[in-house]
Amino acid sequence: RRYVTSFPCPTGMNWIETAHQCCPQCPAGTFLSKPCTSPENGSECLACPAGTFRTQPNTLSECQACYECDRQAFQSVLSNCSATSNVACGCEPGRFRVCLDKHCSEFSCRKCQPCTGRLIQRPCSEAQDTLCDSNCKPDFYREGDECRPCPTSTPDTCGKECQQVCGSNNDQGSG
Amino acid sequence: RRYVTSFPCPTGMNWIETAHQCCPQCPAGTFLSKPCTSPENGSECLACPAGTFRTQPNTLSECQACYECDRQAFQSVLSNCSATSNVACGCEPGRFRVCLDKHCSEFSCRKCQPCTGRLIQRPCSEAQDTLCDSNCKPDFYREGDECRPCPTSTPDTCGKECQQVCGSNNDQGSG
Amino acid sequence: HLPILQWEDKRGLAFTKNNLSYSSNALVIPVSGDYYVYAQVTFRGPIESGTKPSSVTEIITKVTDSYPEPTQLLTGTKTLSENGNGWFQPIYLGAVVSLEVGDKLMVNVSDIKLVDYTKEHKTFFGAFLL
Amino acid sequence: HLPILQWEDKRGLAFTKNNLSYSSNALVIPVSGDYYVYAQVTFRGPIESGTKPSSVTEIITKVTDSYPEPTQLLTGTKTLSENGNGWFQPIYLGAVVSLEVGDKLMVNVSDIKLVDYTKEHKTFFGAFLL
Amino acid sequence: HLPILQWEDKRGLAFTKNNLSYSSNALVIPVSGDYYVYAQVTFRGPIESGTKPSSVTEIITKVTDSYPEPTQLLTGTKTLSENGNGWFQPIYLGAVVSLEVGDKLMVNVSDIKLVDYTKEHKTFFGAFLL
Repeated sequence: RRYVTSFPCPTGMNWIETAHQCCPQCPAGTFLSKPCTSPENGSECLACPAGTFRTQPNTLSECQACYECDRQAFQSVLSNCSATSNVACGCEPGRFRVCLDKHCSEFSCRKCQPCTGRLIQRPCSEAQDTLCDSNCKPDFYREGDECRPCPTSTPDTCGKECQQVCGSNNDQGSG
Repeated sequence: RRYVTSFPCPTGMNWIETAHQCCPQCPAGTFLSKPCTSPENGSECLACPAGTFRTQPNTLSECQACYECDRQAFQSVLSNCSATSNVACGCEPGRFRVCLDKHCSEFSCRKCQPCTGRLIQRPCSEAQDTLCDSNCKPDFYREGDECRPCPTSTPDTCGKECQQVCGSNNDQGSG
Repeated sequence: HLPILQWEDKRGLAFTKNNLSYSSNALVIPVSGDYYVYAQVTFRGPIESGTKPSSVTEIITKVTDSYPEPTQLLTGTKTLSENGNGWFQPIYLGAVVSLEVGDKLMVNVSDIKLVDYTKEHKTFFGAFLL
Repeated sequence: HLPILQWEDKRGLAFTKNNLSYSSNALVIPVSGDYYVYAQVTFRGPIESGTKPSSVTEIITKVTDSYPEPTQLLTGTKTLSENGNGWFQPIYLGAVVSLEVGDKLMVNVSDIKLVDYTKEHKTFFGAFLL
Repeated sequence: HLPILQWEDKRGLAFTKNNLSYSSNALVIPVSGDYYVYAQVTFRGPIESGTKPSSVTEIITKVTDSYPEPTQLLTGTKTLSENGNGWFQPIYLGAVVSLEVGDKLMVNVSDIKLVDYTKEHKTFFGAFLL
């Protein structure tokens, strides 16, 4: 039984079974359309058709199909697929990545939290949600874990917290 | 077209299609490596290779692969796989079986509950969790569905329940 | 052992040919060789009882004259996390196995009451010689 | 009827040969016979809308000149119990069916918006003559 | 890259023939052609740690001398919603792919600790030439 014997080819060349010899690799961005007839003359390489790519020199008979960004899941294209590189996907503005696994090969794009009534410690980015300051902005009082704007006119709905924060400035204010 | 006709063989013998005759069964722990050439002379049987077994006399061409106990799920080996029997798995000490189906062919090993502050009605076993006594041990008072040890010194954190159970013995104890 | 499913082998999409016959709940192998054996069972529930089974299992087994016990060839086991009332769970299994003439192939399930037998394209079973 | 999926038939891992051709969303059968037909659809969601569909369904159907309505060959239906934001659910179907020359095979899904079309190795469809 | 599964290729139901050999965790293709490649991995957990992975993934990949990077052929990704203690999740993949002599087929998984290796009929991998 004949075992697969692939003779070590010099660098830059691969063993082509059908041609039974080593042939030069096709450059990245192309694929092997016709193997070389002898190592001296070159392999016939064609450019990857639109929508496909090869990032490395190769002797493959087709290029890899580009991935697509998941527009319905609010992904955006960071860089388009080219003959030598796959598409790169990120999140639409105002969203950040939530990775599904350690390698983040799959991720969803969640809305950045708005930090209403708080200062922004660290703005939302591709990789992380906005980090809100723990205490409220001036003229905002705390209610539960939310920050509410001080009421402009009727201070009576103003609870203890609200009094403490907003009460003082109402005294000085007109009204 | 010839349909499969398996002539009834005498007990202890099976019809072997390739040999077109009845051959003696190989004993448990072995498999049929070469069928008999005539019912009189015996079948060639080989011992099941390591990691395989046959619990019954047979004329099969290979033995069954042993199962493995799920060590990562805290299963333990009750009895190793032998040529004539599959591995038997149980739970590591301090754990009991939670069957996944009626036949318990799949089960996980959960930690036995510790009955802190209670008497053990029935100890934890392979098949069942520990059964704790419903009321608390002496010197333990009930809080929710837990039994707490009576505080040794400062009885003031001692609520109503605690007073009832622990209060009495403090009076007698050295103050 | 787990209950064995019964199959329709003539009407609709069902058929047997090349001597691969169906009798007493089993496909009977006419010729020794390597077969791609496959089956899908759609489970559905709960059946009013409200008690939800914690898992469903489908097993393709082989029975042979040369051994008194069935051999489990392929198994699909899935725990159920659907809590709502109606749930559906299809399990597909398929692989190449070496079979001898006269071997019988059957499909066992954890609970026959949970099998969706209502449509032939939801639960099916077959094999072909390579 | 349920929406029909469109497929890439030339680029990357996709290919057609032996006259099994792909046109207007269907595989066209060149020669009558028994075919092993298979398809996997990876569903993913939810799409922000928050409303989670209770289930996803994939159906391989056959359209033939000899009958005005499509025939459902294989169906996979799964209820969803994931509540978190992102969920993934692959459904694989495969079986042997008898087909006539000219028959067309298609894949229908319960909701096209939930199909993960982003990577060719997650959602695929094919058939081969036995 | 994701961890690669190792396989038993001789004992029990496992076998290789027609020169399709198994070496260093891969099936080695002896003859160029179209193959139906399939694999099922049963995942189970959690392993006490309580931290439940949000998803499990199985990928059948191809490694070839003609390209320095592995190619992902088939992928099954499922999010997990089971919260109880023990859960099981089988993922089956299968399709026709064009392979060259010398190509190597492997199965990668998201987390090897979650693979149920205890019974040969729950996790399996194979291929056959059409």
